[in-house]
Parts: sequence; structure tokens; C-alpha cells
Amino acid sequence: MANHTIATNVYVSFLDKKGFLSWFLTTDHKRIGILYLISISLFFLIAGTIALLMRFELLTPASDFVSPHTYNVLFTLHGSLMVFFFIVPGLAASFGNFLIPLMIGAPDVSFPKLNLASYWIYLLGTIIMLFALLQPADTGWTFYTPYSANTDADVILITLGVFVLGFSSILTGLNFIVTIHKMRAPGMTWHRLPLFIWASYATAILQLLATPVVGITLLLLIAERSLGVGFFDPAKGGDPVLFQNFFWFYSHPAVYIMIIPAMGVISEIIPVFSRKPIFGYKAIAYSSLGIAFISFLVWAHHMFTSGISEVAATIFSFLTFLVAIPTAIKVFNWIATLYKGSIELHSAMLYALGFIFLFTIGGLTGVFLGALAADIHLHDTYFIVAHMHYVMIGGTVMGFFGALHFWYPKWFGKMFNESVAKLAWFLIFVGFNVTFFPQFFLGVQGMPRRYATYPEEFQSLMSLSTYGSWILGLGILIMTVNLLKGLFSGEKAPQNPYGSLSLEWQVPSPPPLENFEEIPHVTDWSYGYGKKKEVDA
Amino acid sequence: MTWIPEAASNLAGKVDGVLLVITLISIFFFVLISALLIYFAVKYRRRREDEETPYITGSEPLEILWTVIPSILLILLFVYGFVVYKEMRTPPKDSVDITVTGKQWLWTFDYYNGKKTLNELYVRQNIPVRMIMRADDVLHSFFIPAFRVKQDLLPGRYTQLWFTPTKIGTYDIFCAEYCGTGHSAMLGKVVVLSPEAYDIWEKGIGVDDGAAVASLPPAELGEKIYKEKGCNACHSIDGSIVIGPSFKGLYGRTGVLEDGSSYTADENYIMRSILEPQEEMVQGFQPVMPSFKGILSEDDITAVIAYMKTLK
Amino acid sequence: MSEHTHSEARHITGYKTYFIVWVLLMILTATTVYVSYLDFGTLNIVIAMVVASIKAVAVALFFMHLKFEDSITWLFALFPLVLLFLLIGMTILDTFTRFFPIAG
Amino acid sequence: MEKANMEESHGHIHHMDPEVEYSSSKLGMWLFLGTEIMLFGGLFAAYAIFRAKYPEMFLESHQELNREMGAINTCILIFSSLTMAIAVTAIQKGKRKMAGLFILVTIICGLGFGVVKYFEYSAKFAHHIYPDTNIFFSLYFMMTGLHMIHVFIGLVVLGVIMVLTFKGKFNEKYSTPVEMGGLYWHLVDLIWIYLFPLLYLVG
Repeated sequence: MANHTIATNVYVSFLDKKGFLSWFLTTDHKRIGILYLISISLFFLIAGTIALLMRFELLTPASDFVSPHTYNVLFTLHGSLMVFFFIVPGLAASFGNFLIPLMIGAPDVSFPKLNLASYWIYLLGTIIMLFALLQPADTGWTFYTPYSANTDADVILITLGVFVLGFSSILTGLNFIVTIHKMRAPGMTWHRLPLFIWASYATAILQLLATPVVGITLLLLIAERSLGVGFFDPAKGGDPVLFQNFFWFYSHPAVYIMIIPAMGVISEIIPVFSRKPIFGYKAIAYSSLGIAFISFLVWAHHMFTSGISEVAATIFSFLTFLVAIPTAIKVFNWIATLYKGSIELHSAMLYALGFIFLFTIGGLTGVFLGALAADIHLHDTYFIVAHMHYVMIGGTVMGFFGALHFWYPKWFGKMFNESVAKLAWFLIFVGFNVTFFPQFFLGVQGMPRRYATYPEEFQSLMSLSTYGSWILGLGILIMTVNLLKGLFSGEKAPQNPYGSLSLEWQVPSPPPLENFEEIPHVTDWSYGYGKKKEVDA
Repeated sequence: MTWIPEAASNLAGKVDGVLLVITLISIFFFVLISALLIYFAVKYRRRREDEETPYITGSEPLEILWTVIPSILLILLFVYGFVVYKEMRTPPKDSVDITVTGKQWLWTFDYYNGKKTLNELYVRQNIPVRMIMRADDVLHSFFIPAFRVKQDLLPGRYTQLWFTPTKIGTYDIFCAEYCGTGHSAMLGKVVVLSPEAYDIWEKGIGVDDGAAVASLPPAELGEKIYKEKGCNACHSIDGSIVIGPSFKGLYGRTGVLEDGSSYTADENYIMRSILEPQEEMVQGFQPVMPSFKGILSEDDITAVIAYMKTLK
Repeated sequence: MSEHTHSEARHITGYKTYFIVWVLLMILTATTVYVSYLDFGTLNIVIAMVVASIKAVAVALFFMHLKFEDSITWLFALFPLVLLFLLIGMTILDTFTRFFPIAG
Repeated sequence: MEKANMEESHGHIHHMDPEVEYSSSKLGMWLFLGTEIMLFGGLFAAYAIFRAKYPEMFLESHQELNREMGAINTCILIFSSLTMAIAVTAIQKGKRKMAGLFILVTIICGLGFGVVKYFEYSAKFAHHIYPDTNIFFSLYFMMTGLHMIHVFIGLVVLGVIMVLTFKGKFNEKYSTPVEMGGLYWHLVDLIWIYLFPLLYLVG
């Protein structure tokens, strides 16, 4: 592995320069990463608080805390903020920005100014979104027509906000693809790339080519409301199901925009804390690309009961089962990496193991929804809600928290309190399962999603779910405080606290301004842990 | 509480079969993965800092194994799901047609025998029923958990589903596609009657079944109708405005209509508003209420008015 | 890796090539307008699309210099088209296979 | 790995190797063009579906469109593509003035396209044809409208590039922005090549 970088005590860290403008006008990928990190974390906390309010309303069957309309607004905001403002930019924009140049041995991304522009566009989107809060929409984050075309609430602003955000996503993806193609350090061949880079590459392709479709779809929805265009309006000869086709053409790949980077994070954390090479490197790398490609072909599995044709449903069901295969391969490879390792249960590793555990549940319950007959019963019930949260929180958010704990020392040059981090992990893990596991049963019993009030027969499980959300909320609060506290009073972080072989750990913490004193010369992959035998694989 | 709702249609058992098989396979893989995860995490936990680990980068046979086995299983599951789905989507030739219309936030059922009901679907045991479905305004989804059937209703196009009810009883109908403020109040019941009971219902006048209802005091009957015929989706009884005006204090109220004239909510005005809701719109409300002509009898309306009078 | 080879000087297309391509484009435009006045039934749209695609390919290859680009550029130029066909194809497949079975 | 060696020899990393910078910009631009294709993709998909659904409406409604104006605009845009291509070759050969002039011709053509489109739209409005008239005109206005927005963006971009060209910012060694502007303009042309037969020449 490369050890060309000399860690000297006298260097200028990327964090040293102070002042608002030095942040607002920065083109340093590490600083832009921090800007994204702050923004998405803020939206995560806001949307999470909204979720707690929703769960509080659902403690009892009647609508006694907020009115049904307010509840509908709440779940629309929760969904839109979580999906478009937190989880889609999420890991890809924050850790992607921070890590891609560091991991491939580059001083920055290919287009640093464009990178900053992407962030500004993201900010513009958030400003539009704030205005949208004045008369919030009640359509759900999916904006299904014809409801979204007819409701009195202001749908145009929120969709415009999402439309603008789309450009941020597209330009970030574009930047990363070019960076990974053109900026790799000498010797950093494709098969030596860290798996997080493969994951980011696959994600970037999805961002680049799926996002414009949701852009045009939302534009058409805006035109439907403002100009009377009727593509989705049956009264004008349009087809509401067409909206769903367009919407999910983006939004299914978007699910993978959310999860693939988290998979990349897990592939980085596990080898380091197992001191073992990643098992089946190529299979994991190519399965990222495989998942990305197949994800374009499965969108209508969100629509089996929506009135699409039986032929289409059958084809899409089949393709959906295909996407499960590369996912399964990854899980088995991670487990195999643990075998005969020297496993340290660092908080980041706990999040990674939690990811495997929860994501497996999320993935397996996805099989139910891919199977046509089962999906008919389960669609649009709490089973979907549970499945989606097992993938999004159990998967992506666990990966995000894992990444936060893993790269925290590198990014900020400080250490957090490890015991408190483990406590927070425990609360999050338990709270999450108590919140969402009962929802599988609710779904099987037929409890539909997006219900402000519900029949009394569901109350015991619904209340249990609400109690769980309090544990989950407490865990996240403790984690947030712990990480924030570390920033101010944490110990100084060493350069490479875990003994990682990846390039980013070979520079001081926090990294210097342009990452490397001298562009490194890469001679091996970054997973060369363990004792090599005579025969090298 | 049971794991899964009672299986009350011919399709339910078949769907449950798919659910069960996937559940068993899922449990197997989940137990396998989490057992290995925990076992490895405990067995290979770091005891010393300088532990040596082997340099294992992969194993082709193993990787082929765990690619091929899930692939085969998944394809089998696809086929199983598809076979049952095909049956769920193919109504038998001898089924009877019932048309269902979804409207914010009511279900209207039109029967092959000319009957019409609201929010209550009456079906005969062991006779296959095909629902011809249409929405008036936005998307809805017709969902009977006990029958394991679900299908969206679209404006401007018919969709369909079918089932044969097998067990006598009353089961929930949910709207499963988000349709606005009253979405969670868009509930209905499907009543499966024995052939004999069904014949009686078919011959009966009105939609309410039997003498027990008729003997209720008017205000209580009105409350029952308020809940069962979907009035509660739009009209609150606590003074809050959901979609339409609240029933609280409605009786005797005066105000201004859309056309500027004034009204007094006496018996006649209320009756006209139930039968021809769009004729005399009160200012500030949308003309969305369906007519209850043929659904509520004059006695029913009298009962509803009696109920309103109790809501001061 | 091909994307890393920039040793050869970049290709400069001559004015003459552009002019020939332009003449071709104009002829094809005239053809497509002319054909639209004839009635070939459904073939009309096929002819129109084939002609348009020839024009598009000519613009991409010569005006946009795709002919002289490396394989990665080709990949990213063609992949969106694959996705576009998937989007159109699968949506059409859904829309026009929606049977409504007749019972009884 | 030639690039690797080149990069190593550079002390100042922020002055990226011009070859790498050039090829990065070009790859980035092509990625962006792919995005644009997908953006129009939704409209093309909608077109395909509704044309198959309502062939009579398309046939009837398209007769309201002015075939001659469409054809003239097609010729204008193709010609502007030619002049843009010439401008790129000119700057690659270091002929700044010629490049600037041909960009100017391109811009004039783009403006001409806009003027023709303005008359077309006004004629439609005069006949009380609006985006909500029927699905065909919804498609017509959305497709040509989105295309028109791209033309305007292209004109602004080319305007800036033209000024910089005349100021002598580009030469045979560094002509990346001119080439990128050219690629964008050709894409605008390319999309119109499809829009013209789809909207104006329905069988």
C-alpha cells in the first residue's frame, strides 16, 4: 500500500481557515462535504421530529392530537424531507464528497467549482422548500395524480423545490463519474479502487440518468396545475398511471441512490475492524453496477395494484427478483469477511453489523413484495412502511451513522466518546426494531398506510410502535450530542486510529488542504490485511 | 390477536400459501445470516492487538454457491407468486358483477339486481363476485384484508377484481390508496350472507337489515346511519370542519348560500341537502357531496335529523 | 485503459467534412418533408424516425466529433439511449396490454 | 498509464494537466447531454403513448401547425449547427476572429429560430390554441417550450463564449469552452431533428 505521504506535524488542515465566506465560497471537496453533512443532518433531525409527532398521533386510534389534514401534511413533509433533502443527497453528497478524492489519491474532484454550484443549488432547493411550508402540500411524497393535480394545497412550490434539488443531484453525480474516471492516482487501477468508490460510481450513474426523468415528471405536474396540460388527467384523455410509471422510473433507482453508498460504507468498515481482506471483492464491486442497472428495470413493482397490465406486472415481478441476487451476494460476502477475522466491536463496526442484520430483514421482506400474489395483499399497508424503513433506516441510516463514527476522527481530527456511542447504538438498534417490527404484523393484518385514524383492533401494535419511536429518538439524540460534544471537547485524533490501509488514513487528521503533499503511487488494493500465504488469490 | 386476518375467500388460502412459503424461506435465511454474524462476531472477537488473520480474498465455489441457490429459490418464488396472481386476476365465467364507485370518501355499490348500497357490500356465500371498479375523483384502492384482494380505482377507466366469499360474516373494507383528508375514514364493510339470508336481503326494501334496526329510537338510528353511511368522513360532530359543515349545532342554523340568498337549516332544508346536495350550497364549501337519493329512505333521513338535534 | 490515452493529438475535423454533412442533412430534411405528403400508413412514422435518426447520427458523429471519441464517451453517449428505450418500451408495454377480461 | 506519469511530474496539483482537464470537461459534457436526453425522454415517452392512443387527434391537430415554418426552423437550426461546428474547428486551428464570427452567425440563427417560433406561438394563441386545448397541443407546447428554453440557455452561453473568443481568451491550445458550447448547441439541434417530424409531419 502507498505510504508516500509523510505525516508532518506542521501542515495546514483544511479546517484551519475561518470565516463564513471561507465556507460559503469554498471549492474544497472536504468542506463542501461538511456543508452537505450539516444540511442533511439538519433535515434528518427535522423530518425525524415530524415522524415522532406522527407516531404520537397514532398512539390512539382517534385523531386526538392533530387533525387528519394536519396528519396528511405531516407525512407528506416527513416523506419529502427525508427522501429528497436527506437520504438522496445523504451519504452520496456528504461522504462521497469527502472520501472520493481522498480514496483515489486526488487533490479534489474534477470540477470543484461545479461542486460548489451543486451545493448552492441544493440550498436554493431548500429555500424553495421553506416557502412551500407556508401552505404545505398534503399529497404524500409520491405526488400521485390526480390528487396532486386537484388538491387545494400548494403542490407547485414543493415540487419545484424537488425539481431544483434534482439538478444538484445530477451535477454531483456528473462530477463524481468524471472524477473517478480521470483523477485516480497512478497505480489506482479499477480493481484496486476501494469498494466505496465503486458504490459511489454506481450511485452517480443513477443520479445522472434517473433524476432528469423525475425532473420532467414534476415539471409536467406543475404544467398540469398551472397550464392545464392533461397528460395525467383522465378528463383530458390523460392517464394517472402514466404519472406513476414516470415517477417510479426515477424513484426506484432513487432507492438505490440511497442504499448503494451505504453498502459501500459497510464494505469499508468490515475489513478494517476484522483485519481481513474483503471477501469477494469483484463480486461486490460488480454487484453495485449490476444493482444500479437492474434498478432501472423494476420500477413498476410499486404499481402491481395500480391498474397496470398483468403482462407488465409479471415482467416487472420477474425483474424484481433478479435485483435480489446481487444484494444477497453482498450480504454473504460481508459475513464471509468476518470469518477468522480479528473483530473489534468499535461503534462503527456495531453500526455495520446492525446494518447487515436489519438490511437482511429489509431485503427478505422485499421478496414478499416482489411476489405478485403476496404483494396484492401487502401493498399500501404498514408492511410497506416497515419494509421501506428497514431498508432506509436499517440500511441507509445505519450506514450513515456507521460512516459518521468511522470517518469522524479523519474528518474532524477529534475523537468522540466511544462508550456513549455504543450506548446510543444500542438504543437506536432496539428502538428501531420496536418501532418497525410490529408494523410488519400490522401490514399483514391489513392496516393501510397513510391513515390518520385507524380501527381499534390495531391499537396495541400501533402503540408499541409509538413507544419504540421514543427509544429510537432518544438514541439518535444521545448520538447527536455525543458527536457534537466530541467536536468541541474530544481528544485529538491520531492519523490512523484503526490501522486502515485505505489512502485517506495515510494523511493527517484532519487532512491537509489539498489532501496529499505529493500524489501517492498506489501499488496494492486497500484491503491487504492479514498474513499472505504463498499462493495469492 | 391473530397473525393474519381470517381467510374468508377462496383466494385467501392461496395467498396465504405464498406468504407462508416466503416467510419460511426468509426465516431460514435470516436465522442463517444472523447466527453466522453473531457466531463470528463472538468467536473471532479481537483478544490481542497483534492477532494474525489469514489473507482470504474469496472462494469461487462458495460464491457460485450463494449466487446460484438464491437465484433458483427466487425464480421458484416468482413462479409461485405469478401462478396465484394469474388466478386472482382471472374471474370465472359464472361470476356476478357488482360495480363499485369510489368517491372522496365513500364507496357506492351497484348490484346486478338493481340494488344500490353505500359503504356496505352484500355478497352471497360461495358465489363468485366480480367487482367492476371506477373512481369519481382521485385514486382509491379497494382492499378487503380478509379476502386478500386489493385493486386501485381510477377515474376514467374501469378496473376489476374478483373473489368468492367462503365464510359468513362481516369484514372490513379499507381504502388503501391515499385519497385526501378523509382517506382513513373511507371505510366500508363487506357482509357475507348465507344464500337464504341473501335472498331475504335481495327482496327487502332499503338497505338496512331487519327489525332490530327499525325498533331503535330515531336519534340512535340516526347515529348508526351517520357512522355506517359515511357521513362521518366529511361531517364532524365536534364542531370542527373536515370537508362539509359539522353536524354540531347544524339544526336550526341560518346563513348565506352561494347565490347570496339566506337559508335556515330546518327539516326541509336538511332533507333537500341530503337528496340534492349541490342545489343549495352554503358559502365556503365545495360541491363534492354525492346524492343520497335511493340510499337513505325518508325514515332514515328523519332519523339523521333526530340525531342532529341531539348535537347542540 | 483507453480513457487514459491522450497521447495522440486531438482530432480536428475539416470544414469540407462539415459541409458535406450539412448537405446530407438538408437532403434528408427535404426527403422527410416530401415523404410526409405521401401516405404509407404506419410506415410514415417509421420512415420519419429512420430519417431523423440518420440525421442525428450524422450530427453526433461529425458535428459533435463522437466518431473520434474514446470508448467511455461512446458508452455514456449510448447508455441514456438504452434507458430511454426502456422507459418508452416498458411504459408502452404496460399501456397497451391492459386487458379487461369479460366474464359471463 | 500515461496520465499517471504526467500527473506525477506536476508539482502544483491545482494546475491540472491540460490534457486531463480537456478530456474531463468533454466527458462531463457528454454526461450532461445524457441527462438532457433523459429529461426530454419523459416527453418522448408521453408522445409515443398518446400518439398510439389517439392517432386521429394527432393527425387532425397537427394540421393546425405550420409545416413551412417548422421546415424553415429546421433548416435554420441545422445551418446554425454547421456554423457552430466551423467555429469549433476555426478556434482549434487558432483562427480567433473567424471562430468569433461563426459563433455570431450561430447566435443570429438561434435568434431567428426564436423569432419564427414567436410567430408560430402567436398564431396558435390567435386561433385560441393553448397547452390545455388537447393532449397533442399539450405535447406540442411542452416539447417545443422546453426546447425553446434550451435554445435560450444556449444563446446566453454562446454569447458569453463569443465575447471571450473575440477577447482572445481561446486559442489552438485552449478551446475547451468553445467546444463544450458547441456540443450543447448540437444537442439542441439534435432534439429538434426529432421534434420536427414528430410534431409537424404526422403522416
